Amino acid sequence: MTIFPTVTVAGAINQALRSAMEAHPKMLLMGEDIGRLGGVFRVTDQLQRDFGEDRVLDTPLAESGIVGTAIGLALRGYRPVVEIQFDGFVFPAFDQIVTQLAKLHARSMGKIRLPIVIRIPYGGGIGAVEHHSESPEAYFAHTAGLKVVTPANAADAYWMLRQAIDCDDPVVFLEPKRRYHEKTRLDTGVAPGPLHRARVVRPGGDVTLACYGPMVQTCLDVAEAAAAEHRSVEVVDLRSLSPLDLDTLVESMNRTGRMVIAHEAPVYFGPGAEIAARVTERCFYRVEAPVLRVGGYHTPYPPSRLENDYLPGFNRVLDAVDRVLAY
Amino acid sequence: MTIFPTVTVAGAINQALRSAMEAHPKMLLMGEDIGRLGGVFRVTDQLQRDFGEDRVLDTPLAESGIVGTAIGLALRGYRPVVEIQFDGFVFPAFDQIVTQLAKLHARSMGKIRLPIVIRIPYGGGIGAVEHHSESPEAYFAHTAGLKVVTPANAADAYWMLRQAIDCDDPVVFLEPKRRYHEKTRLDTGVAPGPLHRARVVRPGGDVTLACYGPMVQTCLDVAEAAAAEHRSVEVVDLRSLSPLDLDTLVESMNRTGRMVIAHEAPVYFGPGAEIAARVTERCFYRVEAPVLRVGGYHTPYPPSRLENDYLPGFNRVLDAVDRVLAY
Amino acid sequence: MNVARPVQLLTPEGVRCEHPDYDISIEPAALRGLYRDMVRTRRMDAEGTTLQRQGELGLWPSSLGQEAAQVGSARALGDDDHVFPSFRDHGVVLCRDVDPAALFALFRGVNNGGWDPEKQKFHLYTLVIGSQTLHATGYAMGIAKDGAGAAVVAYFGDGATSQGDVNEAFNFAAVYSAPVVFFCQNNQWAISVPSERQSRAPLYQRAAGFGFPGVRVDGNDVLACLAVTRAALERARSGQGPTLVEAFTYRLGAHTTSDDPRRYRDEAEVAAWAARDPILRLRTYLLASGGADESFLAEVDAESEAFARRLRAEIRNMPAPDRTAIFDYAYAEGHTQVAEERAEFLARQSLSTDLEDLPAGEAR
Amino acid sequence: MNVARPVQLLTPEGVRCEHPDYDISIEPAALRGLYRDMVRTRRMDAEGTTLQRQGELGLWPSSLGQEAAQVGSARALGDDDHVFPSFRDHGVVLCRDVDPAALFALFRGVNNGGWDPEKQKFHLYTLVIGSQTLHATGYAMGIAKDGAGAAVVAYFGDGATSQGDVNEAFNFAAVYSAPVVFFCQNNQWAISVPSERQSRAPLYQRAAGFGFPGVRVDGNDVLACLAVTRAALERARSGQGPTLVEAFTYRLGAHTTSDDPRRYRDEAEVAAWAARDPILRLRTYLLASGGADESFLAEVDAESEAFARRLRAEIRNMPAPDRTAIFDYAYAEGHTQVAEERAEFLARQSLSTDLEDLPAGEAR
Ligand SMILES: Cc1ncc(C[n+]2csc(CCOP(=O)(O)OP(=O)(O)O)c2C)c(N)n1
Ligand SMILES: Cc1ncc(C[n+]2csc(CCOP(=O)(O)OP(=O)(O)O)c2C)c(N)n1
Ligand SMILES: [Mg+2]
Ligand SMILES: [Mg+2]
Repeated sequence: MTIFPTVTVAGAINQALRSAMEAHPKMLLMGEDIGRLGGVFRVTDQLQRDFGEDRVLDTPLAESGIVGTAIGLALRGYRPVVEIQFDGFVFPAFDQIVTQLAKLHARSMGKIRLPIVIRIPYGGGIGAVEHHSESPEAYFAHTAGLKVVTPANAADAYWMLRQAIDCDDPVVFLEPKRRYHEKTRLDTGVAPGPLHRARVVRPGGDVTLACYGPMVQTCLDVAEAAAAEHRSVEVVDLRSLSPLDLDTLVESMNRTGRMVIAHEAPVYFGPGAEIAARVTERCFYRVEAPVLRVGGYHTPYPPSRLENDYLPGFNRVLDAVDRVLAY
Repeated sequence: MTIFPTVTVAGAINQALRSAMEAHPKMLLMGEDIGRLGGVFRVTDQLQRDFGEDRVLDTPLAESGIVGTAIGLALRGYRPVVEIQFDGFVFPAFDQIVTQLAKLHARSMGKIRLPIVIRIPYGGGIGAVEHHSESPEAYFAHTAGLKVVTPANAADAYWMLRQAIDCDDPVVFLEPKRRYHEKTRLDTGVAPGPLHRARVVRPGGDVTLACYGPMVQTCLDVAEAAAAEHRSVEVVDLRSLSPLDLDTLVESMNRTGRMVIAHEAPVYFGPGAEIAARVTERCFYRVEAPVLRVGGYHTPYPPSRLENDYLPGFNRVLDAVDRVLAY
Repeated sequence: MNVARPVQLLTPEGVRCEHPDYDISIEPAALRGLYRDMVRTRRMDAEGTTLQRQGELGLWPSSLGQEAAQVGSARALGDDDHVFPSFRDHGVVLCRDVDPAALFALFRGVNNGGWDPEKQKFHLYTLVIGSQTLHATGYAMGIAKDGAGAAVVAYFGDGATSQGDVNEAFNFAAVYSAPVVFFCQNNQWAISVPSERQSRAPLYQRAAGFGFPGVRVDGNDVLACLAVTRAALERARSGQGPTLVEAFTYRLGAHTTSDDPRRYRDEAEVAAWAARDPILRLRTYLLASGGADESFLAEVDAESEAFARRLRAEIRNMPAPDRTAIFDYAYAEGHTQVAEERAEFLARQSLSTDLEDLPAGEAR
Repeated sequence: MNVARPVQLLTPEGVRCEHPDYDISIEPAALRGLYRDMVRTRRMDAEGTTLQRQGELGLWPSSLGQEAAQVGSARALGDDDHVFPSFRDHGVVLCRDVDPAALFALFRGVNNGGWDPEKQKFHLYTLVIGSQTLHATGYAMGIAKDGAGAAVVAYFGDGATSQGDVNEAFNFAAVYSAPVVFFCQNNQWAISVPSERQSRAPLYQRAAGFGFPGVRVDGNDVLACLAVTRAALERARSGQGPTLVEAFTYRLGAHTTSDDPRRYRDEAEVAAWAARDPILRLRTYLLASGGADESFLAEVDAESEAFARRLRAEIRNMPAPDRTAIFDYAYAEGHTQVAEERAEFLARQSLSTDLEDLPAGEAR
């Protein structure tokens, strides 16, 4: 049996970018400080050195400009992978993303394809200053024309990014920055499955705990703790928010009858609402409790000394598991 | 008994702006073409003539600039009411709205107040070209720090706008443009209730039909038609999306046990999801059917000759009412 | 402020004049071609307004008065050059041989852009003011990477220059020395806002602050527009980077068919500009220089009339769009939830029309 | 390209020189004040870096090398003038008498801005690059409406000039003749991107394209920064509109404590700029001109040291923020769902610490 090497999430993304650059001669990397510096998280380390300034572009400091010119490059046949330096800085590009990137395929009745990936390190928990800890995924998932995915571990980071780059639709690729340094084994030979498929990462029978990105490890910890109290928690890593793999969730819910959804994004009008509404509808005669949501509050992300209170941590998730089981 | 005059929704907004300008000497109007022209919908007709160019500003064509300078003016003690010409053109201002306008009160720990209203004519059904028919409310409702309201008739348009202008929080005020020319009686003497309160606009006992803005009249028509088939539909006009008046919905749901939510915004990660999730949780032992949602599809808004197929019209809403009753 | 005189090669009276930096030598046949293009553009534009009045189109933005700017610049384009239009560039549509019916289909609400942008080398109309300037710049960056000797023209209006995107495009184009020509039709109005309220400096001067040249050209002089754009394109193709061309012209009509310009501007101003008609100017010169005679003019008129007639018939008989188009183009590679919505849509109504009649709004 | 020499009133060698357009007559006491401000700024900045290394702060962006630009411009401000800073303007913080502990609280993660912007006439730091330039412009428009003879200074960096917002601010300011001074500290780096890659033209030239003057000043010359900003503020207050001041300086330190500039720039370049130290320059002049003696310098050093010591103690003992602050400032007039969340928060944990240990990231 081959033992595959372990890599970090950040390292896996770097590897994915490197191998995709080799596979796609028209692929480009664009972003602020991604070249010489290798990105503020070093995710693009050495890529400019190895692929040149013509393919790895340190852009001017203007997110709308980055996404807008990436669209133009894609129209010319290029395949740009754009880095937004932090979650909170994607908003200057929001207009280009929502009114142009997401709509051009439909606007042209299918004649235009925009195979653009927008990589965004997202989420909190790194003790950062304002705008560096946000979870904007609901804005993108609500936007027709975009696909939205997020890996939770290094192997998924590698493969999902490769698949996102291969995809002819624009993909918002959300990277759980507080997990950048966590490691898993990576087999670069075989993809672990399709891009938009959810995955049961821990089977269980009493309650389904749906999550994605940075929350997956937290939820696995919760499941472990709950097991000690003889509660069997099934953890589902959604991996894709748009489209959603409802079938996997429904199958799980039909077994457990109970579901908790955990994410860092604010609960209010947030991702969990869509999942709760759909799962409740699909499993109506099977639900034994309302689908409970745990997530950020409807408040601006707080200063970092308060983020552990704001973020849905171990305790709040476990608490929701207890509550849903109490129905 | 006084008979109050009838006014159109657009006329009521004009009156509200006029009387608020008289009440608040520091109030300003800002936007593209709102002065000489009186706005592309004539909503600000004559206001520049009567209040001068110093208080009614025809701005340069730059939405981020408009909202950004409005923030500065508010910091200086002014009370700007900003017009975005069409729903689809709010996105260039999205960064200023989400990272600045929504957060400055929190950022300053309450020292800054930004009493800014952003008026946006929204929704479809007017046979317009692209970007002129969108319903972006979910983006704003998901954004902590903003309030989001939308009137469905002229009396509410008048009063809710007056209340929004009086409010010290930033308010996104969504105007149902396809209802601009519909009339109701308007009593400018007495406010019909608080800004963020939902209203039962037609009582009923079999099913609750929740809606807002342009869909309220559609839902009233559905209720009327359903009555002919001896189905008693209660129509609730939400009026406010952030905050939500859950109590009114829960009270209704506890009576009917069934709910349909209708809005023009895309269903996917849309407003109905939040309402469905909350109502289901609050009324869990009372729900007799899943909360059903009717709204736009997860596709870019189509060309106008297809918009009647895209928009949730009379038939689709009635259909959902039938379906929810069939559980 | 020091403002340069616009480049002119044909006076408003239709007399050829010289310019130290720009010259053009042009055959009578080519001159006649420009004239034909402009007349056709005007006729098509009039048809758009008429069809809107008759309810065949939802909206029409008139290009009246801007024919020289559009045709002059478009005829400077080489076969490999690419165009990123705004939403009023009907003259460029014609010059790029885009099917005019595809353009009318957009304003009829049949689609949001029916032609193939890559095949026509003419991107879709962009309604979010200024956005396309960044696409044009990116496309030009791609041309440079390809080492292709081609260039891009981005069209936009005076109002668009206030948008952040347009300024970001100027900067990206300068930084990457992208082969793009920014062609700004300063028609002096952005709906109701006159250009002197949109900006304090003459627009062509904006370019210098980003490190590339800007030039103001008489936008009602088709020869000057052709010469200046041609020079800018050559500069771009030879690796010297972007140029901003400000074509100083005038929007003679309403902003769109929904607009009533009497609310905000003087008839006298309009009349003064109507007297500087770009088509009249070329006609005078053509006749005076012997480049064409009255019979040619009549022939062009007849031909344009026939063209408009054919177009009108085609628009009137244009089939309704396929209703599943709503779902079919949302994603290139499909989307589970959209597929479900599509199936539900088909199942629910088996393609019967939704009964509700939505009121049609007038203003937009 | 024709680039103006930066305005200079003190040579790098510390010798007074003349400039035809700007002059300054300044008392020795005021000179000593500028010196004290700069030394204090540098000392405070060093303390920020130290405290970050010790884990007391999450992040610190160093102002090292930019003291003259910050102090010179800030000391030009009148009492009624208002400042909109970026995020590295620690020298301006000190000159505006903002409590330095409030600033450190931000980088400690205790709050996102603890001072009262209106009282201090100093807005909160803004981390979304360039956004504050629009706020500054709007504020200045308000001043003009009030008829108040005051002005606004907006601080931002060379990188910020690429943002759409900054260019929109330039345009709004010009169109409304707003009394705002755009003070750009061109420290030649935006993280790892050198300013010549950020823009093709010298930044001060950007202003002309929007219709207002731009001037480049030696950003390491505190007298020149003072004189040029003072003139720009006077121009603004007297209704002549905005000015762009480009202070040509250098970021001697890392971008922030998370950054490693050795990955992208030459030590030699840094060394060359270190030799042009703004504090050294003024010190040389002060001593040579008899404006101060060694004992004054020692006194300033001691005083700054004491200041840093007090500050350090204060930061170390700074109480943790109130946990309900998360909810208390989301809305001015309350929000039902937030109130519910707050109640649930209080009920659920009765203020016990969440057990989960989140890994602290290094890079940000
Ligand atoms: C981002 C955005 N904001 C507002 C509008 C509404 N709008 C359509 S055209 C127009 C004026 C455009 O003026 P200009 O750029 O001069 O072009 P012109 O109409 O004169 O051709 C406006 C404000 C829009 N389409 N996009
Ligand atoms: C909109 C936005 N994009 C990206 C960033 C990340 N970022 C922080 S500082 C910085 C560079 C700023 O450069 P400059 O404007 O020259 O200011 P300086 O750091 O030199 O003071 C970047 C890219 C940000 N804060 N905001
Ligand atoms: Mg115009
Ligand atoms: Mg800098």
